[in-house]
Amino acid sequence: MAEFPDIPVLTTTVEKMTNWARRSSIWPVTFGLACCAIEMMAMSASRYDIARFGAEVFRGSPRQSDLMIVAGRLSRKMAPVLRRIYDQMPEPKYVISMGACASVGGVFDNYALVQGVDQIVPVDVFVPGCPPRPESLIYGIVQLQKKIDRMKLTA
Amino acid sequence: MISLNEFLVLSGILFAIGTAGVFLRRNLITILLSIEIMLNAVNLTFVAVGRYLGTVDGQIIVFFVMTVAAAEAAVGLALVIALFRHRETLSPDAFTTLRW
Amino acid sequence: MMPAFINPTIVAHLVLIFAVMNMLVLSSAFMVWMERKVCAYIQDRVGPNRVGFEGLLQPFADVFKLLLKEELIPKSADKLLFTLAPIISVAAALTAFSVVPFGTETTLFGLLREPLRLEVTDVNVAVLVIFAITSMGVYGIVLAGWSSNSKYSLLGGLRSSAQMISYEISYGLALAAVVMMAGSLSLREIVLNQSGYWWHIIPRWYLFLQPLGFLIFFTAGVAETNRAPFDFPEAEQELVAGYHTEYSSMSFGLFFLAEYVNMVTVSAVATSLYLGGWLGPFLPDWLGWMWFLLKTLALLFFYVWMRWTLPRYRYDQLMEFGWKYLLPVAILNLIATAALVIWLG
Amino acid sequence: MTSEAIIEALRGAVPPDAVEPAPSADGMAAIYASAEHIVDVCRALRDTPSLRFAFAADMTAADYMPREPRFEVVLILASLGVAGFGETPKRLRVKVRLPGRDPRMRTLSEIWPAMNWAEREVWDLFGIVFDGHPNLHRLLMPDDWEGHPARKDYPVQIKLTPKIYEPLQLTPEEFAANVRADLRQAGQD
Amino acid sequence: MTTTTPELRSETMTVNMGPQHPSTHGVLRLILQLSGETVVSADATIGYLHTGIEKTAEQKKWQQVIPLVERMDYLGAQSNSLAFVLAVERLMGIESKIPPRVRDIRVLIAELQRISSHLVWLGTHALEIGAVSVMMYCFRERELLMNINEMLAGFRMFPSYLRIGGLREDLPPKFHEAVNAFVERFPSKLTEYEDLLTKNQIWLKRTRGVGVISREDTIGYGLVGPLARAVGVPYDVRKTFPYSGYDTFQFDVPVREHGDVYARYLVRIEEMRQSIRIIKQAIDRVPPRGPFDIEDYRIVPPPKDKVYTEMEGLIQHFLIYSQGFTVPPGDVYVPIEGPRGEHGFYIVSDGSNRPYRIKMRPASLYACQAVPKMIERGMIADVIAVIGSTDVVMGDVDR
Amino acid sequence: MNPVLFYLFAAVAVIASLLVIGQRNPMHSVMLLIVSFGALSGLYVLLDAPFTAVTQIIVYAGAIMVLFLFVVMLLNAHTEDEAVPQTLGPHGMKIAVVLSLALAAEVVWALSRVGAASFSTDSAAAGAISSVARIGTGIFTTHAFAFEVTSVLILVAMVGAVVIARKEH
Repeated sequence: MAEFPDIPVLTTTVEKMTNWARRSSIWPVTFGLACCAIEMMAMSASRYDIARFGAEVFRGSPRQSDLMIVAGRLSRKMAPVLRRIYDQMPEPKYVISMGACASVGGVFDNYALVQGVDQIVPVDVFVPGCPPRPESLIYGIVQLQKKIDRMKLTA
Repeated sequence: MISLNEFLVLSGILFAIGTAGVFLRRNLITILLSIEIMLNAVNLTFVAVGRYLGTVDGQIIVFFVMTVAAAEAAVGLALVIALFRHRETLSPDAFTTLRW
Repeated sequence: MMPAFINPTIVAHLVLIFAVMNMLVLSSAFMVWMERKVCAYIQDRVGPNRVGFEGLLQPFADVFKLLLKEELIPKSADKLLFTLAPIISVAAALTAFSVVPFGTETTLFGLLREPLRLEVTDVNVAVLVIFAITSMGVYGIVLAGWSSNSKYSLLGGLRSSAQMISYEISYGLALAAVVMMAGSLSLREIVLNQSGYWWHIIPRWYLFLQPLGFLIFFTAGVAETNRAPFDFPEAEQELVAGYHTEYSSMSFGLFFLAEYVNMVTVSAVATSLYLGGWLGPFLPDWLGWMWFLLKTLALLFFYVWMRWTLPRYRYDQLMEFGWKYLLPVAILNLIATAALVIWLG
Repeated sequence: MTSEAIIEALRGAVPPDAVEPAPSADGMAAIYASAEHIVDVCRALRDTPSLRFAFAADMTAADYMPREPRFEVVLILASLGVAGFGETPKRLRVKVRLPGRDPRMRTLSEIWPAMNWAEREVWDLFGIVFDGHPNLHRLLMPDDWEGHPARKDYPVQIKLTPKIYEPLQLTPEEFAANVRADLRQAGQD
Repeated sequence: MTTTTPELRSETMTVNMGPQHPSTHGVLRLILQLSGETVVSADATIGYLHTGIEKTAEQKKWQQVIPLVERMDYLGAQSNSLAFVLAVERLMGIESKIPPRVRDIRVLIAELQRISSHLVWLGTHALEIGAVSVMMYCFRERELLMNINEMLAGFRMFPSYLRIGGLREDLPPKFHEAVNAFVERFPSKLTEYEDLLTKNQIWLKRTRGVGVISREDTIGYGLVGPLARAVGVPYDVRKTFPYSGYDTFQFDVPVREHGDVYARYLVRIEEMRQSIRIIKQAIDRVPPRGPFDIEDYRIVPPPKDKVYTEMEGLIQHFLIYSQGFTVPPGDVYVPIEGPRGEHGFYIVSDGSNRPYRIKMRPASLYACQAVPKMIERGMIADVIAVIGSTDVVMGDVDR
Repeated sequence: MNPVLFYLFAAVAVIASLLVIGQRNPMHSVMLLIVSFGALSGLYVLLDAPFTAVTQIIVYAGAIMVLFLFVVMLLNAHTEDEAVPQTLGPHGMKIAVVLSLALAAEVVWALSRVGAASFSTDSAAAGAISSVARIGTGIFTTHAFAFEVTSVLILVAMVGAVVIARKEH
């Protein structure tokens, strides 16, 4: 049986409630770039099933999503597009940089790629791998959930 | 107490508003809408008088008026689309010459 | 002396209205959970299981999160209509349920002086009211599509308006056939007309007299609620998110809610019209609402099942299907019903 | 079919100095074609019944920098061994040598539509101009990119801040309308 | 002030689809001129995934290029490396020295890769037409293939198991069991997908007569592989220009005539069946233990026991890993039949230990180029179906 | 009959109708007209005509106005066109306003001369009015001819609309 969440209605603070809601319902935007996107799809498919964490609702529109998984290598041509999609997302929003290419450029240290997506958008969690296994990405999402749990409303 | 008079006056006002719309607006769609207002003002009279006389004939006529309004809207909007295709405007002043 | 307006019947009515609206919202939350669970099992997955027992609290987390998110209104949007559109959607969805009876009369074990009917309001033209209110629901979608000033939204809105108009006719004709058989526009009377059994086994449901009508009604209902395989206005793979592409936060949540409430309403109406509403064996009368719930749930499950099994039609094929197949069949069904009614006297 | 046999089959359709055999390490037939006759050569290669190279698999280029002619455009052709697309299966590489200064040749996109994007890619990466091409814009790099990355004198790594914003693509009319709308809104608020 | 935007005056609407759109297979961007829902004209923009792999490869030693090329067409990773490896081997003239066992294993791996790629294609294609569940099923079966990859080299998507001159190492234990289990399980699953789609009326309506392209245009636009076979051009590199011993295997080339989305679907489904047939033959032929490279230690690293015990082995090991090996100068083009059609590598060597220029024939690029032609006069929904049916992989397009 | 409700609905109907013709944006006009129709529908309920009230919503708000919306969206005509010179001229507008007001005064005056005829409060009469069965009987007996003619009209309008709006190829 699943662990019962800590949402006693009266004892908890608003902050806990907020963080609980935000962490339990992370909707990613469908933003696949390259190889990692396939593993991202695998993550949502039967064997790994990200739905368990309530994060399977891939929204096509950035307006309705909370999380951008930058899955794959980011070219210089794509960088403004990525930034615009990030800007279109409503707060609070999170970014997971999936894979070596998105995080640091990976094996492709050359003219065409942005060497790390953190030059474009703020990144919450970096997931290493080329491409990372779906488990790694799920681990990344769990780390993000922990990070959300620590967030303060009055920051 | 509300009497038939109030209903008739209300429908008169609505009818006048509709007429004013046809006079004033320079947009075919708004003109069609104004015509709908006028038709509805008349409908109100029918229903109110029907209620006053205690018959359902008023409502039956309203039923027919609605049918006519639907037909009018369909044809009218088709005309609007056709005109818009030719002139790319909705101003009735653009269609004064009676030719394409 | 108690003022007249605090008599228990009125209070009970108010409580009932409050309860029905809340139940409706809750049931749509439950629907969201059910949809995610059922689709997960269909797809060999587990589905949400971390938030609450088997993920039951998942919809609530979603709603809380949506409430807490930033609300974005595009600069070029028509702000008034953009704000109004989701409200219209939800209002229409919630109102439509108000005329659906979901149980017999009850005096709450003698607490009330007059028996309380388990429905929000009893109108003698209930069927037409449902029809009218569903036809208002389209405005929410169309306005959302138009006011966003985005092309995908506009396409979604256009699709929706054309789709709703096309399917409303078949929807109405299927309704008319039932109305003819029952000889009443009141849903309560229609349900009561279905009481009893043939040969002591088969309930006298209109489903068995109107199998075709039921299929037409349900198909048109699926199209009206924009669900797969007719989910064109929001076809994700084509129009990103369709009419609500530009909506964020709770205004998107409201559309989401409206969609699920609409599904509940269509299923509830179908239950009343074809499946004998709250009528059923084994349970005492005052528990009839359980039958109602059960039947509605079965139909809702069917909705979910269809969505995760069937591919989506193409827009012109939907139109073709609506006008060339569904409508003629609905008309034939109506004529046949009329003949049957006359023949049986 | 060897290179010589192909040149033999082309004789008559193209001037004799337009083609010559090229070395090939893998035994696949290869010919050099001169830049000025490339269109005639290719048309003959496609249309001569005994050749019928209906399928242009790929076009690319190579930069032999200090050498002159510096560029070699390589066209990989095939006969599929299917009725209508060459009866016997065979392959051929056609190479065009181009100078380092102002490399240009005629477009082949009229002969094989597939070459449209391939030529754009070669232009994008090598800066080789294809005269008569319907739409010779950059294919892979951003439109405002400077230089041709696949050239040998272009570095593999460059230091450049990635661009984050790009202007929304507008026509002048749309831009003017936007400005007016902003003004109107400002006036109202 | 005007009433309408200029584009609406002509009653068409410009819609920009992508680069971020749920169903453009990554970062394809289409600019559609719509009249209502009908596509009047379309224009494709690519390059949003341009990675500069070919340029980067010029810096790397020959062996180091294999991981790079696997990431080009990331769904057909081992087809890429097979093409690359074959091309280099042909340039080095060691093609004939490759042991037959290695060839058979390569065929086996290439066919597994084809199934894996087709599964992702079928899943996304079905997803885009609205059959969401099929995608989940396809990924479920793909996991089995990923497991096999993991057995081979400890990596799911890009094992880099093929090496110039052979394989990285011998087959892992229980490899045969895993492949046999897959071969036994998969055909029934394939039938399951077909039950959901092949005769589904909605699927037929969405795919039949959609995205038709003529025979002449198909070849003119350079569309070979499944796209050509769907218009009745039975061209398959495995049959026409056999490589790696494909001529010793029994299999059919599925051909359909209509050239629409449905024909492509049928062709690929049948291709998966034929792949299973090839895999069965290959797995029967391959003994679990045996030679796995050419045993020429100037090209392949010597076995570990030699490195630890013999001076010569240690030196060879050191040389291979520090300097690599040289390839004679010249150029070569070797095509293979990848999941998306003719995959080929054009390689130029200047005689050093690094490639001078490599270029892959990007099958998806040409498919992408033809997409606007296939979708004109269609509807928006058809655009999605056509993109899905061409099976473009943006990594292959942009490289 | 509840005067509060009457004045409420009447006020909504009049104000919404005025705004309909006062709007530059046709989309807003359409929406306001729907509001006005809703108010009228409420008035019909007050007049014991629930069937007409519901039909009003179904036919007007549910069908005709959707058609308008569809056309407005299709033409994407955001605001009224001012580019075309007006043939009315600067004084034309004023004359039109004066004429409209005159018409309003005239009609109101004429109609209010009917005399303060109050409605019967007999619930049996009200029940007779609201009976759907009686409306149906009326349509199919007394008014059968008109009904048939209307159906022909609808058919003609349908064909006509299709012919007019069709694109010429």
